[in-house]
Amino acid sequence: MTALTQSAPARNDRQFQFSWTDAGPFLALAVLLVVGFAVNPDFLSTTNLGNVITRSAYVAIIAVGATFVISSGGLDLSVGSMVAFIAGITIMFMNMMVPGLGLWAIPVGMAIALLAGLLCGLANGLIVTVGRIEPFIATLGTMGIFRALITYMTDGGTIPIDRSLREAYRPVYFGTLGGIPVPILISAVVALLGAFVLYKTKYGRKCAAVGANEDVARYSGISVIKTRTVAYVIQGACVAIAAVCYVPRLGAATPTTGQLWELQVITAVVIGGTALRGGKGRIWGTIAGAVILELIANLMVLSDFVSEYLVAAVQGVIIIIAMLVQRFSR
Amino acid sequence: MTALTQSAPARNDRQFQFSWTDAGPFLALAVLLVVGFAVNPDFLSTTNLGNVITRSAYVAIIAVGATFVISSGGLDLSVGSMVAFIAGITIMFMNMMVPGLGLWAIPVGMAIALLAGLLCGLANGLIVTVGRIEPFIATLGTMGIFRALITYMTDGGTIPIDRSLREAYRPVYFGTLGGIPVPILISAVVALLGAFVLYKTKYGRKCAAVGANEDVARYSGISVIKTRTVAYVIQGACVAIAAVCYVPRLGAATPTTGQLWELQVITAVVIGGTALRGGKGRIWGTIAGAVILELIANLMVLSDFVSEYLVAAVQGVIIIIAMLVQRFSR
Amino acid sequence: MSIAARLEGDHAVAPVAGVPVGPAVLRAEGISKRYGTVTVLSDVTLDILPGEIHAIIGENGAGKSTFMRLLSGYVEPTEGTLSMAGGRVHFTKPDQAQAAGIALVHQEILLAEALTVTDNLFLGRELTRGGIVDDVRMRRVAAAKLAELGCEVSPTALVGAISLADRQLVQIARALLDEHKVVIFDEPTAVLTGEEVERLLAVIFELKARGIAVLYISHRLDEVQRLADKVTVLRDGKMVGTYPGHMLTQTEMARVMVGRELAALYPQRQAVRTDQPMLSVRNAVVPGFAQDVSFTVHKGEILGFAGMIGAGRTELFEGILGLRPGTAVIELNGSPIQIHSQREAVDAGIGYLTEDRKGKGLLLQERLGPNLTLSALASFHPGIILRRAREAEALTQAVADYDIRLKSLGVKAGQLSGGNQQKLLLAKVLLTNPSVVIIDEPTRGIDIANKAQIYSFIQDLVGQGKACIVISSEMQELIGICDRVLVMREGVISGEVWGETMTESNIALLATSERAHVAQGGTQ
Amino acid sequence: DKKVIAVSIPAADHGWTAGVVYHAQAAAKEINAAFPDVEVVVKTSPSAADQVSALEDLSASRKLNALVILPYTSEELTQPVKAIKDMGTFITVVDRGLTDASIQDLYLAGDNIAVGANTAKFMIEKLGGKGNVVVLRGIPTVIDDERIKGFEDTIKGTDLKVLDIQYAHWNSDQAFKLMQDYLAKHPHIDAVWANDDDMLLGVLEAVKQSGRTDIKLALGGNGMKDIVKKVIDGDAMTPVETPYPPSMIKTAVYMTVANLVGQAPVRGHVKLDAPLITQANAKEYYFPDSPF
Ligand SMILES: Nc1ncnc2c1ncn2[C@@H]1O[C@H](COP(=O)(O)OP(=O)(O)OP(=O)(O)O)[C@@H](O)[C@H]1O
Ligand SMILES: Nc1ncnc2c1ncn2[C@@H]1O[C@H](COP(=O)(O)OP(=O)(O)OP(=O)(O)O)[C@@H](O)[C@H]1O
Ligand SMILES: [Mg+2]
Ligand SMILES: [Mg+2]
Repeated sequence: MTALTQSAPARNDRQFQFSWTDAGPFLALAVLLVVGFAVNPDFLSTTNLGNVITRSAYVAIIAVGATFVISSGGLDLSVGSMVAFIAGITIMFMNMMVPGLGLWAIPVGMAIALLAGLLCGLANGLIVTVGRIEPFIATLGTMGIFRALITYMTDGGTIPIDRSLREAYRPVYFGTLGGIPVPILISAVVALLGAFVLYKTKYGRKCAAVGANEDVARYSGISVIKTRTVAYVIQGACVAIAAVCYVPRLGAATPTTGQLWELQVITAVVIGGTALRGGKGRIWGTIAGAVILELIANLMVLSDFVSEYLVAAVQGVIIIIAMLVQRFSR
Repeated sequence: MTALTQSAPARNDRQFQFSWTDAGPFLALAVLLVVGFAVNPDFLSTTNLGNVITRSAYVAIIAVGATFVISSGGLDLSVGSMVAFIAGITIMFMNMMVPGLGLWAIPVGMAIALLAGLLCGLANGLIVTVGRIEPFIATLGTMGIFRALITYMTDGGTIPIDRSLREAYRPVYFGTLGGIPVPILISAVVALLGAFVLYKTKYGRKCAAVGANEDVARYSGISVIKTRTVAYVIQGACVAIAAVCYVPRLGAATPTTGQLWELQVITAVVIGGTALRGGKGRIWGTIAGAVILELIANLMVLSDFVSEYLVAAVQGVIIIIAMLVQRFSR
Repeated sequence: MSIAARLEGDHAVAPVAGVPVGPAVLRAEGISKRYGTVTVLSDVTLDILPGEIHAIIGENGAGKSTFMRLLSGYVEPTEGTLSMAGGRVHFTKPDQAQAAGIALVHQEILLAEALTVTDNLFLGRELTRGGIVDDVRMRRVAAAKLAELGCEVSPTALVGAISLADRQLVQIARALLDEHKVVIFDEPTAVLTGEEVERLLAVIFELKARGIAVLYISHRLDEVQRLADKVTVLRDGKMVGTYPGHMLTQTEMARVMVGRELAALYPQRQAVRTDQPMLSVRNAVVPGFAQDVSFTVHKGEILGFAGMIGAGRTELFEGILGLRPGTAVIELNGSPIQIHSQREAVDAGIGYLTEDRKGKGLLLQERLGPNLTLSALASFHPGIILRRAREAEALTQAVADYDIRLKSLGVKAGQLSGGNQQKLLLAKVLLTNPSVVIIDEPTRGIDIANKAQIYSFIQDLVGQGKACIVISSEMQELIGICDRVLVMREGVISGEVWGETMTESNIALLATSERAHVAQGGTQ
Repeated sequence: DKKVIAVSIPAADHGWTAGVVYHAQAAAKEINAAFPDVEVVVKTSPSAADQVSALEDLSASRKLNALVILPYTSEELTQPVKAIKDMGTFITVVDRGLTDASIQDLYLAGDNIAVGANTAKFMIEKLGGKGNVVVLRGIPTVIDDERIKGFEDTIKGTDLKVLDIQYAHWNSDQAFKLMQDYLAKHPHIDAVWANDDDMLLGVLEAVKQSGRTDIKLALGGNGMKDIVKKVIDGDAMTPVETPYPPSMIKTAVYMTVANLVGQAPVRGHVKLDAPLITQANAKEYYFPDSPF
């Protein structure tokens, strides 16, 4: 049959295919680095880039989870307040356990954070899938709930982490391993795991199928409810990891922690090339997107051109231009 | 043709059909009123209801525009900062014109507001359609831009309206016509117009078609770009009307004006029964949604059950419950 | 020497007699279409005359639909020109072609599901009165147009809620709403049954009588034979030739299409049916669609389900398989089982091939491999990691086994021709290795050569000791391959035929009349 | 080589912070013009996390001789500021003290507790020690917390009763709505305290609309020019104001420069009082050109 002989080149085609869509975010990243260097040569210093990439780690970690949620056809607006809520819970528990457990309070607290993340994600997932509520509204609701809970926990103020834990916990944000900052390593691991699950496992397939066409997924024996709920649970786990990394950076949780991160996270995912209507996810693009956002903010600080009042405008313009470049470079 | 005789029963079907989905938001509204009365009898006092409905007028007016954008398959996150920006521009122009025009500065300023709204909407629309950028990201970008512009215009402070205009302008918010507060009248007119355009004109059909299935719309000779851009322009006009009503309320524009209104607007639209994925719009449901949101906030203050820290949580829970009730009452 | 054989060598257009002759209303000259490096059509030249029914036939993937889309402005040719009434035309958008008087009824349903039937019919050309859309009048016109086609859906129903057949009729009504010079039908009858087909054919003859040119694509060669004044055959994107319709028999058409002699359409029936019940369903109820349906299919048996459109066959099985609300007492191989979702059905060894390949069968934006293994994820990829290499192998195998015609294995499912999508879907369902296979409209859109192949597949399945249920609106197909046929009418089983009582007239009678007096049963 | 002074402050997200940005930029402009060998760089940040990022960015790209910072929160900024101090930078902290006071070379603070307490004292006095009060608080942060604490501690033991206390996010719009609702809920209110003047604007509008006469006092805080003007004009409902001048940032920048280029080392703690602004002294607190 002729189709068979034709198939070999077809497969090669694919392997060597260079996709502009996939390359888009990395291209935008490269352009930004060049522009940054032109604006301020310090921009490319190891310290500065190290700082920026380390900072982008939170959003990157959360955005890996968001890539699952979005590619399965969902959306999660609650991640920002979930970070605050989980950070609060973690600190509370660590502080509570410190008299009994000493430094062991840190790993135990981390485990609790993870558990809390999984449960928060599960709650979001169930409301969206079993409750069949538009994800935008459902997670807007839980966003309010998490935010209120952290406000309640802190009595409107802050929950600082116990002094005795501070030094021991610090390396999780400030430490390096083989010269690489720990948060970068953690986010790399999360991204690798995410990419593995999304691209190499059955679950990843299901996720994309559910996002692309619910009916087809259902008729293929895939549980839409289970798949999408698991995506939210993964999101919850990612938020917990981000929260655990976040705590040592600022040493406290407050009602304003993580505010508006949800928008950054979604922006990172979309800049990375994942479509908001679901069906395909790009983990590495997402990571690039997170770094891009942080670089833009950094550039605003390093450059002196822009009035302080207009920073948000310039950021908005750059993001729109980045998306345009991506669209039309195809 | 036999079909002519057959068509009659089909039409009757529709006219007497009672749709739970359509009734959902109004039902939720009714339940809320009853609960409210149970919690605090003052809730149903004319003053209180009058205040609440008047307050909901802004969100309602903007949400009418959002119903167009969303049913055409778009989204607009910039409306909140657009209100602030247009309010700022309006006040600036009115203050500038007052020496020359006297009180005529008010209507001229209103016209300028409308023009500004149309232009802002056009900008959003073109970025989304011609630029082919995901609406979420595009309008997140312009949201930052408008917010920065108003911050810049006010130097971070406030732009108050000229004292000489204040009293003349006040009735646009505080006045009544035949006993009904002016903002309620204005929002009713906007809703009527919106319903007319969405349900009774060709453009309304195009809007729904573009939102329901872009390909089908395109193949039917409908310009997706034009239709969706016009939806954003309508949104801009609605924002301008809301801004014009807003200015007399506090007599000033500040960088915090309209903050987070976009979320309220989208929530109102979705609670009203419009699907976020596009294809159908329900103007009257949207209005009910806007009133529901304001009533929930009002109820929180009037009841004494909830700690001030937890207000956001309870609101989130109520919104989720309202959506659940709507889903499962079908 | 048959005409087909005579024309095999030279591509000359056979002289046409007995059909109206005049200046071409639409002329395609030297048309080629390439997607990247893939050539889909090459150098096609065709004259379409007014008042003529011109059939285009060819194997799956021959390029028929592409050619039609090209004539009606949905795609632009890479080379070649179109002209109308002497003047060159160039369509970049479908509405330009429509304005010029060319309407296309798509092979795949192209309607907005969230809108009503009336809205879809009038999309982009709403009737207005004083600038206000005139819903009342539109609904009246819609009802009339639909009634003409024998479609009884309410004009205010949402398209997403009506059956596939009704959607197809809505789509046809849409094309007939305005007066056109050329109306193109791309497999309009694939989802229709007897009565609707007859009505459609009558409508087409009426178009012809009004001097409108009709282009007609179908894999149902009997329709082609009844309708066509001329038959143009495409093979691999190239013109084989144009023949006068009345001079070709169905066998000849098939031979010219395929380019070789065809074996018998229906495979030799092998007696493999046993009396061992494989799947038995008792008291199945699917609210609104089926009441109290019971049946049993045995090991080695091919059981047919016949019925008119709207009889509720699809919904019955979707209900049984947990795809929509419904209740049934199910026994598989003698032991009772519960099915709440398609997953459980697949795990129990029941495969279901949906009739709606575009909406429920395939991920059109996804490549072929992931589509192929989507139902079989659990069994095909043991563990959690995907076996890409195995998947690629399976795809190569499926492409060979099912003769899926494609230009490259890297294409997306949506880029396959309709018939080849159907074959991919069949391969997908069978990859789960089910012991009971339920196939809803197995050969919808499949060309005649591949039909025979699919029939022999089904035969092979039962030969391996499986049981097979075939739901089909083509009575001949059921008669050709089934051991036994159950006929449904308005949600209940109205009768059963086998052996010599399994005739078209008996099935039709059971499917339509209130109280059929059909001698049920027969001898094996 | 120029001496670099970085000024890190919150972004202008309501009136008071806008005032801070205004005064910081004014200070930078004046000093950059007056001292050719000093460069003052002002950076605003919209959140605590962003402020930490900005500190990192500023110190990664250049050597800072001094840092003037108005921290979002004490806890969260303490470690990052310490990291900069460890590089040998002179640290001036404004308003919010760090949790480790030894980091601060110079500390210039307003007194949020006093803002609440002084307002409360005036109310007790004016209402004769009893009455119904409703309170509007801002955004859940330490500043808001301290003001409320100062107020509540002071009225303890009097017959002043807080009927209601809710967040209005330092936003005049939300304050307007909240006040409308308070008015609907409580038939008799003697006094309103909004812990920020932005909110007071909304409160006054709502009271005016209701036409109610039971409200004797509506007080704010922060020293916004519109409110100070009311005090000057002898407004009956708002006869006093508590200052919390955003200009303290300018003072801090000048003091830091003095330390850097002047001969006099400036170190230690400076606490700005929050005395009541009354009609008598209001003119001193009135800056019509400031945005706040
Ligand atoms: N967008 C596209 N990109 C690449 N190849 C395409 C595209 N569209 C169609 N093709 C290929 O063109 C060929 C002809 O497709 P077409 O749909 O015209 O076939 P057809 O004759 O209508 O077949 P069927 O009878 O199965 O409907 C197929 O091999 C198909 O895969
Ligand atoms: N959305 C709907 N609401 C109410 N009744 C419907 C709806 N869709 C179909 N029906 C009715 O349900 C019955 C079965 O529909 P359907 O046409 O799918 O059956 P079928 O036998 O599978 O036919 P086919 O598969 O050939 O289209 C018919 O009586 C039809 O009129
Ligand atoms: Mg085809
Ligand atoms: Mg069917």
